[in-house]
Amino acid sequence: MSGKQVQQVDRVIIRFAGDSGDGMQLTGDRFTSETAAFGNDLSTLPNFPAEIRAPAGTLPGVSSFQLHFADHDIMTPGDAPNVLVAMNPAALKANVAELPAGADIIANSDEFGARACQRVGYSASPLEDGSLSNYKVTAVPLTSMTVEALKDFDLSKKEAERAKNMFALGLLSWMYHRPTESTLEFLERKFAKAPEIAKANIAAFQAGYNFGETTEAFSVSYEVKPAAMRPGTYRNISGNLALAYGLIAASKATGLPLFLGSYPITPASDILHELSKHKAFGVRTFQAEDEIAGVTAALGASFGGALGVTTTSGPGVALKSEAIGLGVMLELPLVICDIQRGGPSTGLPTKTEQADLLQAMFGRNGEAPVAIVAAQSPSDCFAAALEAARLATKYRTPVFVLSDGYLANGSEPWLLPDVTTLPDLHVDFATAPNHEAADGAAQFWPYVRDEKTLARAWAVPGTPGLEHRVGGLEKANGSGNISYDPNNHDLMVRLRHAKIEGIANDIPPLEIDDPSGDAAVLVLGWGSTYGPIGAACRRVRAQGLPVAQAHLRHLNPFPANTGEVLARYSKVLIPEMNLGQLALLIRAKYLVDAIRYDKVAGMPFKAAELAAVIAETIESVKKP
Amino acid sequence: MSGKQVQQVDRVIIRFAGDSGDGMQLTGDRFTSETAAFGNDLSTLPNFPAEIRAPAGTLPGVSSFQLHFADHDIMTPGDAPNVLVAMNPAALKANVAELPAGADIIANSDEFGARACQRVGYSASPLEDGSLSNYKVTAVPLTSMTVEALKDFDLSKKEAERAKNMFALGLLSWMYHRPTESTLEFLERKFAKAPEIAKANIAAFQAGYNFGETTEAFSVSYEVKPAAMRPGTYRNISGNLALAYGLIAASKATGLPLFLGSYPITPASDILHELSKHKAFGVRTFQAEDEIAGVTAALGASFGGALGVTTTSGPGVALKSEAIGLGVMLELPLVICDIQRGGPSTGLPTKTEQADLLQAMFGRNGEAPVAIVAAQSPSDCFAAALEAARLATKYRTPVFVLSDGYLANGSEPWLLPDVTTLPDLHVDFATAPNHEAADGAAQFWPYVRDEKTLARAWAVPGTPGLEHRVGGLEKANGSGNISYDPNNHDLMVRLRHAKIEGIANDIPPLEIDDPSGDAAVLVLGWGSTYGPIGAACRRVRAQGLPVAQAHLRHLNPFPANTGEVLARYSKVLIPEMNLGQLALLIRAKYLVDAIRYDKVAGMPFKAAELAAVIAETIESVKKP
Amino acid sequence: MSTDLQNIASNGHAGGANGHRHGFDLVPTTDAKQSAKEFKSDQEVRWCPGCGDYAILAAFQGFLPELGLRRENVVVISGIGCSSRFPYYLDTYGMHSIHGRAPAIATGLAASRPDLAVFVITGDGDALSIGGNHLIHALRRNINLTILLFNNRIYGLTKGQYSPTSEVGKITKSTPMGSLDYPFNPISLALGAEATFVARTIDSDRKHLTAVLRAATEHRGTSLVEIYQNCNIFNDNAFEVLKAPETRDDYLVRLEHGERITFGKDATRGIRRNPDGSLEPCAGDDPSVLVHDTHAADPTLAFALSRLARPDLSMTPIGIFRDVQRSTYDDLMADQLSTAVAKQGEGDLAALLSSGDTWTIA
Amino acid sequence: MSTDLQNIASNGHAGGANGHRHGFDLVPTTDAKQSAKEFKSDQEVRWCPGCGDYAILAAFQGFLPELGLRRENVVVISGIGCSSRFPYYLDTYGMHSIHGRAPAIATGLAASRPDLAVFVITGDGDALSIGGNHLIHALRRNINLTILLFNNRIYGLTKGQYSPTSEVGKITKSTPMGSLDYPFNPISLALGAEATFVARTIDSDRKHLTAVLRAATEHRGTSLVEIYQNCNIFNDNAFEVLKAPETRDDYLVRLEHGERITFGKDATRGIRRNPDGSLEPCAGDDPSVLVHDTHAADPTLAFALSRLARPDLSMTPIGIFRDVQRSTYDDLMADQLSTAVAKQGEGDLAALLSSGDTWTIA
Ligand SMILES: Cc1ncc(C[n+]2csc(CCOP(=O)(O)OP(=O)(O)O)c2C)c(N)n1
Ligand SMILES: Cc1ncc(C[n+]2csc(CCOP(=O)(O)OP(=O)(O)O)c2C)c(N)n1
Ligand code: SF4
Ligand code: SF4
Ligand SMILES: [Mg+2]
Ligand SMILES: [Mg+2]
Repeated sequence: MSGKQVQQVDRVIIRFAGDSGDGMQLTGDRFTSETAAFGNDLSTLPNFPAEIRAPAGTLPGVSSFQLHFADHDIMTPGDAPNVLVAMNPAALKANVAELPAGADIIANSDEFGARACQRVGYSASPLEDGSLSNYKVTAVPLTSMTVEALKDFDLSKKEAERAKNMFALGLLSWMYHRPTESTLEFLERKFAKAPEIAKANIAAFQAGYNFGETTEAFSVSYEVKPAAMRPGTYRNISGNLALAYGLIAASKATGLPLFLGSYPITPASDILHELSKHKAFGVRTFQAEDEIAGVTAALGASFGGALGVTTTSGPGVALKSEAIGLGVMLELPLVICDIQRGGPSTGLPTKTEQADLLQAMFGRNGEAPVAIVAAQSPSDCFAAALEAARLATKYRTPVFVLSDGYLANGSEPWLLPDVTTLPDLHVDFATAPNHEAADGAAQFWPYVRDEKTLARAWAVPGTPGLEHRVGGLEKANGSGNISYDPNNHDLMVRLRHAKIEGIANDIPPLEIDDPSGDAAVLVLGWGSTYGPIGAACRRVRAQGLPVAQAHLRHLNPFPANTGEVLARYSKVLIPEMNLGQLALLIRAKYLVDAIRYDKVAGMPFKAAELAAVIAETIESVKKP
Repeated sequence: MSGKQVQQVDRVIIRFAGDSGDGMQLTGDRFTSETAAFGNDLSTLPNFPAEIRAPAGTLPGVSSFQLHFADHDIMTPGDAPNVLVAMNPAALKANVAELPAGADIIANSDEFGARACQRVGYSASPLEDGSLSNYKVTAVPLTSMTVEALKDFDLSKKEAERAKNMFALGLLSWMYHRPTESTLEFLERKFAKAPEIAKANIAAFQAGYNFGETTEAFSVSYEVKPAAMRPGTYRNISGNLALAYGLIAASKATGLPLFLGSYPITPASDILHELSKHKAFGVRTFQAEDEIAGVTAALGASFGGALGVTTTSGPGVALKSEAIGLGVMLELPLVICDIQRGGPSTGLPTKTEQADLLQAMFGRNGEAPVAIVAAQSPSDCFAAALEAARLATKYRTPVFVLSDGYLANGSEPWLLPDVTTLPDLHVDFATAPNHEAADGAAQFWPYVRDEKTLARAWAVPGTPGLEHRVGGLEKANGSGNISYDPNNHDLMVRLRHAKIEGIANDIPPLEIDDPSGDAAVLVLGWGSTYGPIGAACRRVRAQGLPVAQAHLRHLNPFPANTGEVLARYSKVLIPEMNLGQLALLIRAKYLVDAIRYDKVAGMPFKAAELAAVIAETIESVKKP
Repeated sequence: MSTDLQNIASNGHAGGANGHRHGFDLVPTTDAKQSAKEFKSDQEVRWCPGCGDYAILAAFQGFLPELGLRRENVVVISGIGCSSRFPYYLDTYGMHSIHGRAPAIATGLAASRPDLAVFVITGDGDALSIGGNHLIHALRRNINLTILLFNNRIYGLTKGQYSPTSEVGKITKSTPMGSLDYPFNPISLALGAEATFVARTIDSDRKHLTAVLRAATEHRGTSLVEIYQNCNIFNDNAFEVLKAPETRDDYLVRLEHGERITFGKDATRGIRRNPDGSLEPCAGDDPSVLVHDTHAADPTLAFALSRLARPDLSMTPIGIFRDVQRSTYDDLMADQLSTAVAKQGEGDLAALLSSGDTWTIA
Repeated sequence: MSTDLQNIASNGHAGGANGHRHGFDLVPTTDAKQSAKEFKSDQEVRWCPGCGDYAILAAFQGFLPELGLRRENVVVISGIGCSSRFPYYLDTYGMHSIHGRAPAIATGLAASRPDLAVFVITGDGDALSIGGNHLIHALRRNINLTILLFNNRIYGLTKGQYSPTSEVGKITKSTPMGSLDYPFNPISLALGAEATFVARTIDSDRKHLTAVLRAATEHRGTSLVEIYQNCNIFNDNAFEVLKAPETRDDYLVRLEHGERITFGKDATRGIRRNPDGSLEPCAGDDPSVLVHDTHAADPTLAFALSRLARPDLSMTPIGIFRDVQRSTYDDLMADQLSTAVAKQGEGDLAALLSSGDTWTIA
């Protein structure tokens, strides 16, 4: 290590930004695993356009990756970056507004030619016209230095230039003392089939590292000590990957083969991609002709005794509504994963939002109750999927898993669970008649219910003697025959409702985090706002203001103690990335005058923003 | 008229019941128009199975038609029939349980053979075994007398027997002094192409009439004086017919050609059937390949400047959800008529329910607000359709019209509106640029809004200079260009919401009916419960108990004064044919502890049942 | 791309392990003698008296014992429509699902349960209107399903609107001035959608219906059987000329594999090919009368035959148009799963979770 | 049934008043000279550099002026996919709708606005996967639409899953062991769905693309144009053999109405019919080489041609497979409306409301 000054910092937020073609997501991923391997706590936020590769150098083409890492546990990818790596003028223009004064900007000066600057509306190069005087700007000719570093390789200029992201990664790795082994191994693995390319990328990476060490431009490097984390084995994991793993774990735990019926849609497609790799687990993935075929095929598989799952996003859920209603009537297990994105309609496909809660609750004809669980962080998607499968199979019902674009693509360290301690979710199929006919004959009635759970008997095809028919017309309770009897319909509507309500007795009570114990304000949330709300509460408490936090895993039904918890606080604040959907349900059910804080901007809340709102709320309570 | 005794009664409830093949619906319709022509107030309730014609003599095959008529204004088809006409044992078995003691039963004794009785579980003929001793039973050999009456006609026995419903109609027409001209004319019209059949039916009808006059079996006939009704010209009308007429009227009032994109579904199909007859009004009806094509074709027509409408029932709405979300994003007029039926899933297709309110509110991905209006009686469907078209065109938004199976097929007298006084709903299309570009060029921006209504500018293809593109991706406010800008998205989400909320200032305030003025309990309702709630309130008031009634035409947004109205009463009771869907919205919005009375039995409320609940509620308030 | 899959694709014949499987080879059978009665459920049949569905139900119940399958391994899935009430009347496993979706539901079931014999019951509206997309995708995937399409050329359950198979100009409740849509020819549509087995039969001809069911169930892959069915309430006698003893011989062209394509009493007339490839009637003894080949790899002959019928139903072919082997989606999926296990061993959850970069904190 | 409608149905040719209309006969034209530039919108094109969509856009913008239509009467409607961004780049009226529904939206528009030229832009996933049902119904109804299907045999916008036109065994993100579904042949599917105009062309061959667009827009009714389009990011060079100068002549079979069907440099090879009706290559001067007839009432020849291409793309026909006249849904609908007015007079609301039994209270 050079004799340069080393500065200790407790946390850093870096954002890599460039063209969709510059490989910023990959660069961010690599820096993330170096950081994970180093033992910092971390949280990431990828952000990319809906277009695949809008033309180079244009604003719509900018793709970015933000990483927050620290020597203590953190809950969000960070509000504003301390360091922006800008591969071209578009990347600078698109991101500079979010930088706090004094932030570091490392810009690829090779790309700041006049035309490139004008293309995004800079009359002159911002690196030179002083317009960035509020920031610490370091102009580095990343492209040419990369080409220079690779001149001995048998590569075209274009090919060589492509390695500039690795040069940048090397430079940043040096700046933050990242361990580089994992990246070197990765590059060898990735380009195993093209050793020359592998070598070139490694060379570029090392050139960047060495450049940092030698250049005058960087006088300091930074050290962020590892965070104290609970002992165990960790990996970094994104929400979609955790969700896919959770579904495979659920298949093991229930003993039911996993069948995924899905139609690709952003940001859910990666779950289909991941599950399609795991055929050795008996996982069947069916890329259907549309969302309706995806969910109905899953229902068909469930009828056959599989764990039927469908994955999609909001527009897909809309299309599946009718079929989910059939699932409610058939009373068969079905897990619907909704990776929410910006809406309505096509909306903002690559941005995050939580505006499908009420669709999940009510988006079907008639009284069609389903259970709903939500994931609160990327790694938590694993547990959420397991819980959904538990409820779906135990109660023979469709269950929603609500995730969102931020959880799907964001990542964090995950303490690997001990698979031997996974819950046993073994399902008992009906194997014998359960009813005696008038003439004493033994019969199987598909709608005979378990007294405790109200779940109906589930007999799968292939079981002798239990042949029966199910369908979407109203069923006589017990026999399951078609029934137009008014009282039976009223009974069945209430039974289906009671079955879902009954889940409240089968889930943990709502937990409150109120360190000081004397908070007057409760911040209630659900889903991916967990991190920002948590970080905000910490800040507020750090200011000496007491505040309580509670986060709902189950949105339908709510935990049994929810009403009683809410009653304890003089104000309940509900921040949501929608126009108050949870607030509506809470107000209707508990008649609590919950205060909404809504933002529907396609991005996660910033901790500072929420902290201010919470503080205000606390003040307003204090006032007589 | 014979010298028989004539008894005055103020109201009668008759139910005709027989096989699906016996023509009970036709019989009921005829008796209804005779009654309308006579000047009674009336209300009808057809009730038929989902099967087309289940085998004769079986319980699933029973079809019935109930008619309530009186010498005063009435609001419901009546709770329980005073008179049941049973064409066979199945018809008796299926309906007798609903008869009050002392009711008249007129049974077609020809059909009560041993096998027919056993087929529905009667060991012996109930007409003979005394099991009906609580009722006044008159056994009439309708079939054989009809055949006898037609013996001179050149008809097969089967053909002759088919006229037995006309014999029954004739008999009942005599019993209740109905004017018979309209029926005679009707039969001649209906069988114009088969004069022999026409004559035969008329002969059967008259034979029935004369039988009543001559037989000893009926010693009394009944007279129900005409009701005092507001002067004007009336017709009897069903909800689906009134809705179809309302849409045609809306087309005239807006000056926009009517385009219906629809896929047949019970109980909405008759609207498609009706509108397809009126091509002379420029009405285009498109029977689509499915519900999605129906609604999207309507949206396409709206884009072209038509009044785009789609008609369906709950399962169809579920399928249309995604496209309705597109309508929200495009901000184009779209009228969605949901004729609600028993759910969930296929449910009870021919029964009534009001369980799609929350689907209409929330059944889409993202924040996708739409306006919702509901019809409160069969004839009111006309006004509801007009209002929906007004809001859809003025605010450029999808609007739901909620009707249901009871309104759709039920009927009542309708005071014909003076078409010259219909509101002028003329729509102003954009005809000129509305924006000046930086370079001073005149441009058309599709998302420039009217300050008052927030409606966007609507330019239709064919308008020179206003070429523009719309779509489902988030739009920049004003220009309408694709925008991924976080703040723009937040703004647009709120603007779309505010636009719908703003409608509250453009609709009449919620009216309260509180004759005594000192009611402590308000009964709040929506949709087809209007009649039963109104009738129940009358009964309660007749007992000297004060009660207030309010009924919502607009479910989203609510009238501006709703909260203030609710606050005036110590208890608010909300009876619904669902599990409290309006109650949920009211509780969430106004934090009023509304009391629910839910029944989901596929049938309208009975006035007596509601009266009891209301009285109870009033008592509970009195208690200290 | 896996080359063996590719040549399956290219030669249109099943390769690989499953090449010569038949329809229900993987479904457990029983030695117990079965009768039609066992396949009747206790439910009261609720079709209109005289409906063609009764005959189809009787023929189907009569045919099932022939397969000798364990009753609990038979599943019948339908959509919505009069015809779709069918499963309620069969004492097997069954599902009366939602409108148009039966092929997709059956796909999920068949793909995950090779030990089941899966039938789909659908109508002309259910299969070709709202369900058209699922039908054509099931056909191209060639999932092991037997689809019975009850074609009465009308929407029965919704009381008589025209359907996608109704003739142009049809006066119905929704088309008082006549329908405008040019109808689908289900056979042509199926052939255009890469179907491997396509046949047509008639409700009233139990012998023929049964023979077609036999062939359809022997075929591995998706079998589409169009059944002309009479709706005596809303479209009575739509196929009368194909049924009436006086007319049927002249109107029906009975297709038999390997036989000359002739029709009319005593085969007085035959079918030959025009220079433009279309087919035309000729004398029965004309030497150019075509010989039918249901196994032809190229679907052109089958397609030409599907165009033969005239609007008045004269020269309506019945029987099997096409019956070729091609790998089925469900077999290929099963192969991939076993290949994966063979290559990687049974999935190990702990190993999966800890795949990728991990680090340990003591 | 209205007999004139019926013989339209039966002879497959347009009868009635509209028999001889062409594609946009009812669309107002302009005398002002138009250029491609006017049809370019101010929006930045956002496809990947090198995407085949650019070439198609340029060809389309270059072709539109030829039609001489008033720009404000041109409407372009798309679904969702990379290709469906197309309308944003055209300065006409346009809608970027939802996935798969463009044909249905366009149906509502075209049926109610005969004065508009309505184009549909769609992809292989948009049109054949989620939108398959709307496509085949539009084709059978023969509504006056021109549908451009950009077939890159992949899902582009969702980053590279296989599509309904992907070859079997395709390795993609969602099929790591290869795809299992047998692909649709869009031309065969369209012909099976009663299409009246079906053609295929290639993004890179602007001259051919333009000629096909010309014919498609002259045709009244639904024209389906399949355009082989390169997705250089997720399925690069899928059609390279049809484009590369060294290979294209041997791989492409160019269809021309009335011409002998030959291919290869100097037409050294030709296409003739086998006894079973399928087609096979032969010497270019073989007397039995077929002559192409796009107007043949019977679609069998067109169908046989659609089966000609081999999985390696050899013998891939491009050009117009079928182009026949049949009444269009929108024309027939307009006729019914005018007939109704002629018979009953303009609708009278007051009369309508008081139809049926009424009574008056003084
Ligand atoms: C989503 C949905 N749309 C519409 C309907 C109404 N519907 C029920 S069956 C049917 C068509 C029936 O026709 P077909 O499939 O030919 O069956 P058939 O009754 O003639 O046997 C329709 C439109 C429905 N049940 N669900
Ligand atoms: C209802 C719905 N489902 C899924 C998607 C995701 N999606 C967008 S485009 C697309 C397929 C695109 O493929 P293609 O139609 O071939 O167009 P290309 O991008 O290849 O041009 C999918 C699955 C969506 N936008 N909406
Ligand atoms: S309506 Fe027609 S198809 Fe339906 S049951 Fe009756 S006869 Fe059969
Ligand atoms: S992903 Fe493929 S189809 Fe989409 S824009 Fe890029 S190159 Fe074109
Ligand atoms: Mg039918
Ligand atoms: Mg594509």
